[in-house]
Amino acid sequence: MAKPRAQLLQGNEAIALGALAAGCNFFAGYPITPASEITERMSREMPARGYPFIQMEDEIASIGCCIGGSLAGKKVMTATSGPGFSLMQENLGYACIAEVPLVVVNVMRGGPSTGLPTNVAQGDVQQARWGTHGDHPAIVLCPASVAQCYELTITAFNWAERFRTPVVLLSDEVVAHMREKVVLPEAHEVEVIDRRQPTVPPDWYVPYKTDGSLIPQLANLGEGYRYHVTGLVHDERGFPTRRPDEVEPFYNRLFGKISRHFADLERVRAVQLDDAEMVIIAYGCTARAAAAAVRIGRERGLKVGMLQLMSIWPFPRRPVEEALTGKRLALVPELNMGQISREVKRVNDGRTQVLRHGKMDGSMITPDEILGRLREAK
Amino acid sequence: MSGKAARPKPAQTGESKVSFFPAWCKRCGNCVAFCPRGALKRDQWGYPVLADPDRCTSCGLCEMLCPDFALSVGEAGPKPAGAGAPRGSRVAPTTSPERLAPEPNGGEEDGNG
Amino acid sequence: MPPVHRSVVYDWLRHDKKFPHVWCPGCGLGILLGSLLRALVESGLDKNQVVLVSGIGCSGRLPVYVDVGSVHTTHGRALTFATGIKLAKPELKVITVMGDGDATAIGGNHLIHAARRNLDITAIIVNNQTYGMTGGQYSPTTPLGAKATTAPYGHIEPSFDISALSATAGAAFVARSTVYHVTQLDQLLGQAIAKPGFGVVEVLSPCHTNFGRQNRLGSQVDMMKEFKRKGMRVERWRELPEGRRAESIPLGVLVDRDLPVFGQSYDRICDAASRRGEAGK
Amino acid sequence: MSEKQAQTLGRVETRLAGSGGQGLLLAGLVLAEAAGLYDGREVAMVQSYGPEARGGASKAEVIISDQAIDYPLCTRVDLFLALTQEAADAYCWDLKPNAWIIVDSDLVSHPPSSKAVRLPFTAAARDKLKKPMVANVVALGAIAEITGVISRRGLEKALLARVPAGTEALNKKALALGAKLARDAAGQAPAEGPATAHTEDM
Repeated sequence: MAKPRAQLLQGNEAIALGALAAGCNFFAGYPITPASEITERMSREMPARGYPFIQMEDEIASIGCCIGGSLAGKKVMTATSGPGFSLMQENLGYACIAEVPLVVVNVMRGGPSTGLPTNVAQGDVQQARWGTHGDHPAIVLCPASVAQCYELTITAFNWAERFRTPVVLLSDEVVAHMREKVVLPEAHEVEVIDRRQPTVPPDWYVPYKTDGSLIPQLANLGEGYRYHVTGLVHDERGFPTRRPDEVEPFYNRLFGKISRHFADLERVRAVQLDDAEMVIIAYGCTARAAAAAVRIGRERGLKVGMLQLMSIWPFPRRPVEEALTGKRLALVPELNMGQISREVKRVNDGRTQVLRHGKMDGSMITPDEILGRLREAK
Repeated sequence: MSGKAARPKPAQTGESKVSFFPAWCKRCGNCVAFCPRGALKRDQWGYPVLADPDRCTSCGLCEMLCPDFALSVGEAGPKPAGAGAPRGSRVAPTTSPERLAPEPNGGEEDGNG
Repeated sequence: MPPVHRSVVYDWLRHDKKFPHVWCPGCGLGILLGSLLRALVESGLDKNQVVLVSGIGCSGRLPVYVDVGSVHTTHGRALTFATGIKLAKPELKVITVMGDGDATAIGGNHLIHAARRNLDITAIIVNNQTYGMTGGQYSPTTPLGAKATTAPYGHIEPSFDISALSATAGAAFVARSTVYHVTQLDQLLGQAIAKPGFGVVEVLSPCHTNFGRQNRLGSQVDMMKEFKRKGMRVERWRELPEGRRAESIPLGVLVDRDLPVFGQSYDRICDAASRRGEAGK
Repeated sequence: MSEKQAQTLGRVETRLAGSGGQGLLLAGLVLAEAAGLYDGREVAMVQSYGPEARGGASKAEVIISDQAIDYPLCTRVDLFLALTQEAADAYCWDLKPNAWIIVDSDLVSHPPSSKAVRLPFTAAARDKLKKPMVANVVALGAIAEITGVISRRGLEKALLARVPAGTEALNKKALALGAKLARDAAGQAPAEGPATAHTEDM
């Protein structure tokens, strides 16, 4: 019997498979609901390929281990949920400032603290942006289906490698545990980007000196290029500096390497937006309810469409502005007290009326709730 | 004390068993305090000098206890490029501490100038 | 006389990093740095084979002066980064340099698990009994009764014995020395570097600037003379009557045992997993 | 059954409920794979997650459709299987008025509707197959027979791909037994369910 190419996959499994497809060859993690399936799957897959897998003593150690692995040239990932993501924040900042490619999966559950370990929430959206201290760029992706778990994990790796920065994949409990039928692409159909390596001999090498791309070509540890990596603000040679004339250009480059590519970093999906009078802006599992609300609403004659945000940070300002323009109403349903609706209101700039629909009871927003909210607002 | 100030610094002689790199020296006094033979003394500024070269056995303890790599003992060791070069330049010119340190006898940092 | 001359350390110093270094005059970290470099040269390692990893604190600034791949990580996490580097490139010699607060307070969890896991990493723990860089607050190794900026009335917590802690947690090699006993330190570092598995070298070092000043212990010379007075080879120390042991500090190799090394165990798992994968095809 | 499959299937929401350890997660997986991988439908499945590994009410929900599935959870259940009274009580609040309701006749004394099909899954598995743990598979056989949402052939393929080697014969028998239970019962009370094409009951 020929094995069908389609598979029934869980969101968490799709993240593990997406990572492998993207070239992930190093995994360190710590068990936590609802992200453990990723770590479990990797514990089976990695040794079979001869790649390092390790379960560390906590999440701080997991991300530290991943940064070490990445500095030594591996494509690394760790996976966690809210409490573990909180623990990782310091080293996430380290990866930002030292420009270490890294993929962190955070499967959101109810918080704060231990919160609702087995229930869904979307409360880590702002933490993923501002969780580590100090100002820094952030790239955050948010899947709403099993297929997107796979695709966006690959995107996360590609962006982490290309921009030499940590990328957060913000999944949630529903998407993580949901199983869907998916047909995964063949390996040769997957575009994989690897980090650039130095093009000069070791003696000429200045680790943080960049060309027009603003992205340094950091050598892998142990390959003949001996340089210093630090979490202190550093000069082009990688050595700590406090000189304002070196510190300021450093921060400018750190932001610039992301901000000049904002357009590349937008991932959105529009559903029946062209003739819509009302737009629902949603992400993660809530986008599924929003899509159902569009389907049911259209059956009832409501001109409603949806914009799903697959990239949350940098906030996809331009597509959101376009989606808001000319609409009578915008609704932002989310499983928190308004973490993205705040952003939508910020970019709305008087275009239309933006309503939020927050839910904080550990369950998903239903299509009926969204439709009810639209009906109220009409 | 005043007599020692006039004493030529050993690094300048080209003969001494101990080379001093004053630009790196923080005058902590380890070398003087722990010399088993009491061969080193502090000058008026606190920098070490080989006061009694005859007592020095080139044991190297001062070098090992110097936290600042500010002195070097003995004839052994690699003789890289510039083998006839003055003492203190035994290491390759590209990695020599002198490249960064001021001239031992010239600059104001010498403290003896 | 060692076969390589002491002055080779200059070859291993990183000269595009400006000397003199950041540490206070007389700080033992400089002595340790020299000792470590001599041990590395003695081991016959190439600069490209060595990676130095440090945490935060005075000790965290050590790797930047060495012309090898060097990583200055976050406070307490040096061993986690080192674990990642070692797993990714097992052929590298990974050495961490941590302080007492770095390794046993904020990083205590990582230390005991690294020891238990027995990955081939050398951990140098510089014990100056205080948080020097932040101004002399009490650390897990501050002695009972000592003064600290956060213990103005005297320290009331018992202190950790770093070597005993590491040994109990499962390190394959544990040794202790001081920056005064520098020839011994050279040897112990060399042994730890050569030892497969997790090796801990506890290095007692004076912080006269903060710990010494607050506790009226004099200059670093006075504190090092105290090391000289108290330090005793562990073999001799073990022969002391129980009641007199507290007066001396046992120095030397405290533990040296052969234990399964993580990397080798993991390689076996990989072989088994890939065989099973092939069998399933 | 075969003509039903030729039709386009609208959104069918199925919920399999019981007690942890009754194998409902496996039943849900098999149902989803049968519909998704062998019958060519779109499927989405979620399961209840709680701290307890055994006991307590647990459920698996499978949405089956020929269109892309937007909302992955049940909102109005078309097909409800309950293997314990606790599960029947806990998870019956959102059944469609004309939903298929299938319960274990011995373990569910008060089904949520008098129209429920009551079949002795656990007793039959125990008495006829001497393996009470295949009650979940017996129930799947009955579901295929009663509803036609999934094909018996797809179900069998999906099941055999999932179960441990050596238990294939037992599981095939269990499927057949479920189908037979359903056929026998059909003579007494015809089961009615929702039309397979999607209707939005407003």
